[in-house]
Amino acid sequence: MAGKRNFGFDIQGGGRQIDLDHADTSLASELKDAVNAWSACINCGSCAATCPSGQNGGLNFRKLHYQIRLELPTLQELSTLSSCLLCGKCQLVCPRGIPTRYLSIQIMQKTKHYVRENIPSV
Amino acid sequence: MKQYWKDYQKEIADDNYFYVRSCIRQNFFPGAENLFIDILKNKLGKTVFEDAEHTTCTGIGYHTDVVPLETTMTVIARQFALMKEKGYRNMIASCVTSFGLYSEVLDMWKHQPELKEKIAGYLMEATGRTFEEPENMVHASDILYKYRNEIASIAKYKLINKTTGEPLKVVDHIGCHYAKTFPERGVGGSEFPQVLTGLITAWGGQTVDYPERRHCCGFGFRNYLVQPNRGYSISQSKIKLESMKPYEPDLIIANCPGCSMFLDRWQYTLEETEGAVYGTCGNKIPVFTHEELAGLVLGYDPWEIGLQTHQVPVEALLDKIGVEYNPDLKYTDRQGNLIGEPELINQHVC
Amino acid sequence: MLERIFHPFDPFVLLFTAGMSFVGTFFLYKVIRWIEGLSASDKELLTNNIFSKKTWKALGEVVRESLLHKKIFGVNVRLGYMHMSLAFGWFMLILIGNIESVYYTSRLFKPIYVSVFWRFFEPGPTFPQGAYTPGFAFWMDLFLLFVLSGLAFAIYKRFHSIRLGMKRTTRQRPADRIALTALWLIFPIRLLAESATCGANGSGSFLTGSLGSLFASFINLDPLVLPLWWTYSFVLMAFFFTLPFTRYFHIPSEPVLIFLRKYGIRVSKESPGYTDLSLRACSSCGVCIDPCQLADALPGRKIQSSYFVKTIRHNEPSDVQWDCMQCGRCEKACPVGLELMPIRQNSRADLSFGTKSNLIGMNGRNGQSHRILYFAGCMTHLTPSIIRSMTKIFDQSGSSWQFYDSDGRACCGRPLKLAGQTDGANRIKEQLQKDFLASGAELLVTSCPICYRIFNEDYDLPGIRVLHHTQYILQLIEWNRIQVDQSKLNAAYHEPCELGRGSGVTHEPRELLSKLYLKDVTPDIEGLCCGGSLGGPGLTLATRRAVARGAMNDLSAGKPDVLITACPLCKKSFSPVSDIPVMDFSESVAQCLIEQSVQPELRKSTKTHRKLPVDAG
Amino acid sequence: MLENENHRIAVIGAGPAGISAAVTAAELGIDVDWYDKADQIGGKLNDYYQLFPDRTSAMNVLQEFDNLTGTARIHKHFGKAINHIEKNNGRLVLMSDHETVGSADSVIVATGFDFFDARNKEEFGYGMYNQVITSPELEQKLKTNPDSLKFDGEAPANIAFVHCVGSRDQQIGINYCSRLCCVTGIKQAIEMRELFPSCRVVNFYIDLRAFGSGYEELYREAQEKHQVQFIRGRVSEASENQQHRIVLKAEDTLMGRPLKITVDWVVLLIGMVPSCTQVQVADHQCTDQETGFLKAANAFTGHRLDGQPGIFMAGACGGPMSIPEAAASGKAAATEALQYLINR
Repeated sequence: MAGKRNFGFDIQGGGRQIDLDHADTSLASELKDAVNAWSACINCGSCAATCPSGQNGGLNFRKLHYQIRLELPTLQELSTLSSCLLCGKCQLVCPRGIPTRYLSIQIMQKTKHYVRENIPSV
Repeated sequence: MKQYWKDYQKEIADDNYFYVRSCIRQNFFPGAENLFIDILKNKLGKTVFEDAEHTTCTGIGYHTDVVPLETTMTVIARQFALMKEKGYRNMIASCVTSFGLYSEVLDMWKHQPELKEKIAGYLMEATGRTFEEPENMVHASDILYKYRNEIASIAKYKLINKTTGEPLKVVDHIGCHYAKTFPERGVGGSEFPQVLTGLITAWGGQTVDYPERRHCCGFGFRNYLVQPNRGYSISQSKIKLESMKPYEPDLIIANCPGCSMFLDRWQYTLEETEGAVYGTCGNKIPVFTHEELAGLVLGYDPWEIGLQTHQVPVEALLDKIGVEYNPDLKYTDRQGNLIGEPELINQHVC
Repeated sequence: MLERIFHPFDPFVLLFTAGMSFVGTFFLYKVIRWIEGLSASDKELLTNNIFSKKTWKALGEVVRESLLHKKIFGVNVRLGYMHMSLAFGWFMLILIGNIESVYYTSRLFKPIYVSVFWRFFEPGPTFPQGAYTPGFAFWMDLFLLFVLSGLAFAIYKRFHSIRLGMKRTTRQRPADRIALTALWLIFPIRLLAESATCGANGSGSFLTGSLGSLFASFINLDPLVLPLWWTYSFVLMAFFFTLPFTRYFHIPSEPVLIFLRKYGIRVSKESPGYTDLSLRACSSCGVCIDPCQLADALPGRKIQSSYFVKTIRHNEPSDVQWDCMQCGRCEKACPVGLELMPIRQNSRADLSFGTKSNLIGMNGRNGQSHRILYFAGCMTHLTPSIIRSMTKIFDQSGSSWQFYDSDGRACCGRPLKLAGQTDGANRIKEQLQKDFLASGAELLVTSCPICYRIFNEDYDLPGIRVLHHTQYILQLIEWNRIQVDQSKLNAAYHEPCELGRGSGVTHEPRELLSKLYLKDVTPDIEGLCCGGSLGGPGLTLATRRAVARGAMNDLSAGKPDVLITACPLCKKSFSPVSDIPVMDFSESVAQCLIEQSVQPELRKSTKTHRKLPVDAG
Repeated sequence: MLENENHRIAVIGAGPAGISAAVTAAELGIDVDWYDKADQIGGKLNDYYQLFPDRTSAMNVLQEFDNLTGTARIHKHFGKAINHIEKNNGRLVLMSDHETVGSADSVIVATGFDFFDARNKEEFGYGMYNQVITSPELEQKLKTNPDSLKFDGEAPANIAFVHCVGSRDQQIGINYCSRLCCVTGIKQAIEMRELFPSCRVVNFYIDLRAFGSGYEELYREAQEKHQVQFIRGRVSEASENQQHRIVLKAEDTLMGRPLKITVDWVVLLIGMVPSCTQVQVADHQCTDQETGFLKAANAFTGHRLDGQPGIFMAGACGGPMSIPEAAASGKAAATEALQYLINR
């Protein structure tokens, strides 16, 4: 019957493409209400640069919260936020004065159930 | 299509052609090249010379790093030498990759004359021949584009749906080596090439501009030749077919042997692996080359010009246009004995 | 038999009795719930201490605070008087009323209403006879007047609170307002009722008597007596019925809090009962609003503790949960002494993202053990001059030291705790504790008060003394291990909240300042927050700058040439808003350090107290 | 001021630069012959709706300019395009298609710029797809007919702005940055967000250059107040889908991943190119080889054209320039012309 034969190579669909028409940006709009200054982010990377967890934990804070503006990150990507120490250094260096520490807390809070159910031992 | 693609007009010779064949086109669609010569000679009254000694342009080898550039250039110089010896000035390349390669070589010689001298030296040393650059070097589809109206005037059929009277929706796919490498060497440039759409509109069809129109067909030498990459090749075709599906095209035509083959063959594989079918009501979309389309319109017998070798069965389309054909003779040779039926035909006719 | 027990009786007393018994049972029920809600360890504290000296001390505090409201006098004398008069005055009315009624009926056990309405039942002339010998009526009138004077202040405060030392007062909830009006009506109506009775019978003392005869002179009081006592009983009932659901439940619950606190019980997640008790004990008097620096920076937003306690107590959703800077100024000012900071921290629900910080490695340790371990703190890496100065000071003092978080990847865990992430903070604590103890250091010096506080409060570091670098530098100077020449400038000291209020280190920095600068022009006010606090993540940059500017011009009252602080975060918060240099202690010490040959570190041997050279190791 | 009063300056071009040059020269007491190919003053200012950074209305600015030009010393000769200047014995002769139109002692060329023809960037489909327009066209629609910005009669759901179209692009031989398309894109993004509050506006940029005073604040306002989304990555391809919406392909270089979005409008922020009616001066080539804009002899010291005593340039004919800059350079050129006339 047609379908499900394997010729030794797999077929990729959209793959790594971000499809902005259908991407889920619900988390982004929630965060925008909570932290309005966040939209002024220009992705300069100061936060990620000074982040202690960034240097050896798996967390790239800039890329993560920027990604949220485009699409809902995967569980694996979101769980990198678990190594955030909330130390607040990123907030001190942000040239746009965005309360990044609060942003991190809000991301954790708003994805708490989503992450806890799926990653038991975060 | 608005007109400013007219800024890209190329000069196409009108007779005395020196035809160089493609090394893979006749493997995939055996009738195509003979059909092209036949149309030129018998339908358009042109003189077409095909030199028995001419060889492959080594394009496939060159693009997969098997053949070094200088060897390719010497082989191409030999082709030009043959042409000069036979007294012809206008060359037609049957394959788009050859056309791209000839253009590239001529372009390199233009910018590095010393390279041309070196190749001339190699040729003399190897074959004792000297060569001259052709006055006019075009692709086979350019010729059909040039005489598309003459063909239309003597055409037996039109690309019109016999029952509904609607022009058939035809998707054109241009080989990348035709217009993308050297836009000014393609009719209409690289963004909105007209060489195939010209044929479609001239012969009564309706062109389709779908979002992934310029996307690669999946041929890409390194894609399909190397087994691990074959997944990329079929994925490109899938993206294209998915993008054209909403337009419900009746036919796809392409001017490069690779594109026509893969857009045709991969439809079978996609159905087998993913159950995806892109034509209307379960049919797949037939894929023709420009010569086959011309032959069809001019009334050649479909089995005569080798349409039965296509992966996607063509009967549904032939019925749509109203082409007479004898279904029983599909797999018989001239003497009428069976030449073997392909193992799997899943054909839905609605 | 019933009449005997309920003699004397009049139907109107039923209202008061119903109210009183309702409050009594409700309060009893709550006390049981509070005690049940204590953690096992807290229950033990209770049982061990209930019969100890602490109970007497607690009783003393109840009198000092619940009745006399001594702490409020600290805020403002008039405000103190108002509270004292209402509380102590009412208490005395009840006490003397009881004595009077017992004296007359010579029955110790009688219905509770008797003493309250005694004047109605026994309108008779004052006893003992004699125009001016003060009888019970006199004392009752005196304390009634005392309460009424407090009431006058309360009403006056409603319109000119500034006169009572409060720029802002709490905007009360509707239920509180009802209870308030009931409370305000009780005493005037009692005055009228008693005066009417006394007027009708020619009794009463200087207040009720004279007022009664005044009324009698122009109206016939007899028909008025009973209705007035009915209203009096009704108003009392109204107050008692609303009391448990309003701020006035503070009246019965504060003493319970005082006892439990005296026994050593503290707010913690494990003892929800004690937290609930603390919430009930809050009288939402509003004294905590003025000290809050956000009152000016975020006018109108109900962040202050008196509002915050309400939102948790009535578990209303609130978005200001993240706005408080946790600087502790309200906690310091709270007359009831509630632990406002832990309450707020515990309210920040654990986001259970469960920070798994795998990043703390012993990066500073190079095998040898050194006497001093220097933990700069993550924020200090954004003020490199502090690190450079501390290095200079350590080297100049010849101490055997080692820089634990030299590559800036360590964190003490307190920022997580401030955001309610207790398990994340604990995970870091375990790791750091292991590292510190393994380092063999005896002294842990840190430049950041936030780290200093958690090291002291939560970390368990047997054999290691934790010092903030101001304390350590002061010791170096006192031991003459380093010399500084005093600069000619005047300086003001900004006391970081976590160091001063948070950890009680107030003396050493001022001492060090006097050694470094000509004149210490620090204004004499409660420590101000710099606005940069990690405690208030929700604050926008603009708010933080506003707080910093407010604190800055308070601190520059004494026209300092330099502002000195002891925390990298405070330094970074003040620099953008200050036009005078903002320096950390370490920087100014390093600046005026007298270079000289490095003396070997002398170890004060514990046994012989003679100073022995330490093997530098 | 001048010994003989019959000195005359010719100003070619009536845009902001030309206006301020003519007005300044007149106020300095010299008679001005003022030429422009159009019939009224203002040049491109007539087609603008609101000007960055504070979005003052273009009509008001034009009105203010117009009020200045009422002096008697200015003689308008509008409607004819000067495209050639000849020198004969110290006088400069102005020619329009080889027909002499006038002469002057000194000439200020203020012929302005043209917008880049977006058709040359075929891959964006300008001229092929109706939903692909350029920033001046959007400005015109905002000014005269905002309703035409609806799509199928409703508010557009998605709008994309593409920065750097016809600037910083080796493919079309225009390597300079046109400086002002970024801030235009920010302004127009805000205007679209205000016109259609429910629509998502995305600006695709390479480097966002908001250098002028007030530009960065406008950028931040666009981000924070109007929620305009800025994505770093240049659109490489635009194709039309069945509903005639445009499917854009780009890479989000900050995510390092390819990106696709379907939009109702694509606004191409086209750059500035030298004006096609560039003035030729006698035998001398006084334009910059690389860019084609007029070239000053010494850009640091003044506006005199290279190798042409007495001929000065003002405004965007010398390179991409904002309106305030053009007006300022007009005044400078006029004073330089006066100095030239005095010292001659």
